[in-house]
Amino acid sequence: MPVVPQSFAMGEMLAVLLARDMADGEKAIVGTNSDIQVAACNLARARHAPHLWWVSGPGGMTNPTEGIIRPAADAENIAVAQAVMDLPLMIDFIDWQVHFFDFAILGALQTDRFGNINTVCVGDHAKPRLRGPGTVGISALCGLSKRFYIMMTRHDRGAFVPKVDFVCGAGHMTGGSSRTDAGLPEGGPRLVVTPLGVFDFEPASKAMRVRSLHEGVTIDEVRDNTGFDLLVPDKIERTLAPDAEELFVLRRAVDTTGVLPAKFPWPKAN
Amino acid sequence: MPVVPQSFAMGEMLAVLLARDMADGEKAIVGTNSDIQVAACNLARARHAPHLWWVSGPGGMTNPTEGIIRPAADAENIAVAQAVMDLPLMIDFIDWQVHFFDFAILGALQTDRFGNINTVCVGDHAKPRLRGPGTVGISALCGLSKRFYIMMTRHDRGAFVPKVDFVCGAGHMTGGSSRTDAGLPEGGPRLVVTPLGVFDFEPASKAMRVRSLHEGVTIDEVRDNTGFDLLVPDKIERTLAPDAEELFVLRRAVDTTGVLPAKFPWPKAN
Amino acid sequence: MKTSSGKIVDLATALSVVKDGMTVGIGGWIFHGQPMALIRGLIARGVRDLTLVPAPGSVAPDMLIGAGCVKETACVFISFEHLGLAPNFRRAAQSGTVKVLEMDGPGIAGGLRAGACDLPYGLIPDLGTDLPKVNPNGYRKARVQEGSRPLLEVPAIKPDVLLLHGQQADEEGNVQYFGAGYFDLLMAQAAKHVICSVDRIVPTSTVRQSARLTKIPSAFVDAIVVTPFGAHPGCSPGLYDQDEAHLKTYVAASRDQKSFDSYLDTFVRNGGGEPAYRDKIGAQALAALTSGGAAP
Amino acid sequence: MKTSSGKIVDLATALSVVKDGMTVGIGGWIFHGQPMALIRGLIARGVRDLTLVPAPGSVAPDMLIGAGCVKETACVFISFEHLGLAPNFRRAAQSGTVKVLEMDGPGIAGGLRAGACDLPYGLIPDLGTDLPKVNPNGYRKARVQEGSRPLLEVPAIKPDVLLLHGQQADEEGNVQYFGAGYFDLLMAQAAKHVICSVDRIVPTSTVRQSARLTKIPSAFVDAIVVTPFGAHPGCSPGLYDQDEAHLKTYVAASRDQKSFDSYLDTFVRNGGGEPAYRDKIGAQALAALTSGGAAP
Repeated sequence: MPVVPQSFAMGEMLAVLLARDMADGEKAIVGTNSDIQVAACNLARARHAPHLWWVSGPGGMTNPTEGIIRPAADAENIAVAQAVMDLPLMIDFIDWQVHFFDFAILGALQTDRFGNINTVCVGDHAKPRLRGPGTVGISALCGLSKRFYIMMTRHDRGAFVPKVDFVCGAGHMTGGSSRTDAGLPEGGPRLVVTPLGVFDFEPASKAMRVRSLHEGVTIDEVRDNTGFDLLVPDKIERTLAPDAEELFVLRRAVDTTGVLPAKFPWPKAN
Repeated sequence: MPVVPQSFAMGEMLAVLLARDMADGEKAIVGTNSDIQVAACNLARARHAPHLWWVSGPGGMTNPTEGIIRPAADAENIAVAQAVMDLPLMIDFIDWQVHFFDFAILGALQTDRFGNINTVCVGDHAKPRLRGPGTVGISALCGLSKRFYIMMTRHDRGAFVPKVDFVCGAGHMTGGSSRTDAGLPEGGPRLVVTPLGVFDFEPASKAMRVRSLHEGVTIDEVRDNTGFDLLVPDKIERTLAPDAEELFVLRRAVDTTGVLPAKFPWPKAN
Repeated sequence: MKTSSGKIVDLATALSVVKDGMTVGIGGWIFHGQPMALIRGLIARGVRDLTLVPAPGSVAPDMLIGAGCVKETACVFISFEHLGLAPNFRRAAQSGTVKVLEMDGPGIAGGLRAGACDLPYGLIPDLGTDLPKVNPNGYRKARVQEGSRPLLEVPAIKPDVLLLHGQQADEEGNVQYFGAGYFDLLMAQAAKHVICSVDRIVPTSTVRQSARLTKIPSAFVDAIVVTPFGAHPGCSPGLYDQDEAHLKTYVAASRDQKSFDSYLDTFVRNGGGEPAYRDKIGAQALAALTSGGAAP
Repeated sequence: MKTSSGKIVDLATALSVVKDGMTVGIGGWIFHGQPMALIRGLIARGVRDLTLVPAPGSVAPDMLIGAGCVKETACVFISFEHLGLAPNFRRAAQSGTVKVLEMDGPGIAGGLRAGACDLPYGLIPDLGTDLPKVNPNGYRKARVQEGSRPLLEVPAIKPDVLLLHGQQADEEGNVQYFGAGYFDLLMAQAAKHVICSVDRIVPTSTVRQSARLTKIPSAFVDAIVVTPFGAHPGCSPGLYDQDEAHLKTYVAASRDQKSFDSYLDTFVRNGGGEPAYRDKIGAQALAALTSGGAAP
């Protein structure tokens, strides 16, 4: 993990990296327990994407922005939302409709070379070594939104595996055109953000590729912590760190009570 | 039509007759333009069925009771309702679920010997003599509720026909067990209330039968105005007219502004 | 940073997406929330050969039909309630000049939900009606599992354009309703393009103060047209009543095509758009509708 | 005339309908609105062999599983969020003592909607996951029309009994939520019998004053149990926060079955019911949760 002391927390960096990739007018969904996702969407709204629309998946509140990061499902978001939709009204476009959402941001127990996601179990499903929480909306958001982001708060060989033990969210499946061959709409993962770097998927093979490494991170460190061979470009970019203006807006308009630094500090260097 | 001068309007009598047949705790649905239905439900609630539950089909308000009969879909009902449901949340139990509702009360352009209902057209559908408004929830309410009532504000051979020109609400279909044979749940019409009398359906044949005639109405008058042979019991009952207490509650607690007498007077005797 | 969402546009711009032959959905419920300013605008533009999919309605589908803009219409329920049958719809249906796709509540609900869900069809119960006989493409017998009740398949409904009317919206495009939302949101989810007229525009802070009234969140809205009295002669729930006197004028004028054309020439095809329409209706008449005493 | 609706009953009466082997639905969402008083009541009664269908949840399904009441459970999502994995669910799933019916959002939504609609199955998109492999009865390949995307059939879900928690109800049985309603109404439509705990009872006039908060209208409710702090240690939106300290105690106590049994003996199986539970938690702890400062 980064050995250079940073003036921002890991959670803040991930929120900034995600926010940068969002465009004005896009539609997004945020699940429960999604502090970094909420921060990223509201940071984008506060900076370059004022008409980004996001909805709390379970709670139905749209665009709750109060300068405080609350759990997306919380009742307090109603008072600062533009709309509140009942979940049974939302399932049509969450669970069925193709490309309603421009993007979702998902965490995982495991991800693999083609950006498939697993939050169900490690090991065999019938007798798992680790039983995870389950799938909920991940299958639909990976399968149906125009793109998705994988956000990992740990980057190690337990989390980055050659093939996920259970596919609960289809990424690029087995690579190439396998996703659309299976009848899924165009889409899949666009970026993977981790404490070590930013990764994308090579357009033809759809295999995961290094896009940039964070300050202080070496390619060997990434290789040591990734359970499959990443594609590595000739010249490795350095992640553009959050700048002063991004951090100012994040801290003064989005996360005024400091939820991100409290909950998502940098992991201890090992 | 009744030649005995009445101290109550036709709309009031129909509301009273319907209210009497409702039981406490039942669930009902009321469509748009349903003043008599609203009055009947609220009269039953005010008298013997305080926990009768009714919902405005289109508007989603439950049990709006203010002493004023408003169109069931009106916004003003929200302020005096116990709940307001969005229509897409309601379609599951309105259009699909078997026996959710204990009853609905439906009007019609035509009804027939087996209590089938037509509000679509008179004559051939491709080139009708009279084009009616359409089916909306009638198909589902006739098909799925535990029973229904047919309320006719006119009783003549145009309205009471041997066979409806278009079945948009299935009653006892072609009689006997034809309704359940067709795969519909138990149910069908229970009573028909008109300006002339009250009618029910003989249990085996499911053919319409005279139950009682209103004060001043003769069986010949009913026969002359009905386009098919009604079953007639040996002794014809006289409809029990609305009593003083029913009218008192109706006028002082349910229809305080006199919507029913204004909109539903007795038809002129012919 | 504050920029325009670009969703608030004038009537002509909003309606420019509607082309001859399109399938047009209409929201509201009978006399509630009929998007009349949008309807009048379409008639003034002279669009032709539309297929209508109206929620249970009244003057909105009736006027489009009377103006000759419609080739065929779904009919779930088209009624003028205590004012009688929908006069132009009735005449067109009886003469056969407009094809009627007979539909019921389960049919439109199942079709819209399938449309919103990108499913090819919805499953509904077979309720023993004559609807499948007259609309065989709209109701097909479904393969049924052992022991199940008989079911029908209804094809997905996906209007090209949907016309709605709400009471107020903000600059973001959130539309608030003071009354019920009826099928409007489900139709908006199923439609490809959603145009919403509103009586007034309010700040987003006002919208946030009563977020539960936002029946059409901005993500479902493509264009908003601010048109005071845009639901007239129907009602805009919580703002103004339906105009009984004008509706009676409308019904009387609908006795034959010539007479109805004359109505349209006076109120709709006069080149003056909504401002001219409001002038024709008159200040006193409009004011009376807002005062709570106009209802019978 | 005013009589009792008969829907407000005590905990024992409400739970007497729950029999061994039944399918029990649980509402709420993770730590929001978990019907914990009802769950504790079931454990105290010693019901066995339940099949659970929980909405995404936390301590409600986890406690029932840890108490040995469950034969199999659907799992859409069972999580303790920032407090880690659901400890008893995890242990039971890893050891195989409870069968897990893996389910996703579309599966439960489609299944509940089919249940509410009395349809044999719902149609959902095939999203390319491994769920059909491990739950082949829950996800079957559907016959697909030409040109359609691949679809799955999910069988209708109809819980025998559903357990919900709302904030307040009236004597009629209308249940109001100060926060979101999640899947609760859809589950109530699909379930055969609905039991709802609420923190307090209010007059119907109070309910009417904010009718839009009535997420479970009385027609969908069979029994109401008034249990202050009935969602503890989860939160009751708008009334009290989740009890982080107690949840950590719970997680620590869940390290093995012996330790968890001891937790249950102390808090649940002590014969004192909810009054004793509240005493064990303590006045200061409960009061702190209502003051708005308990959240981290």
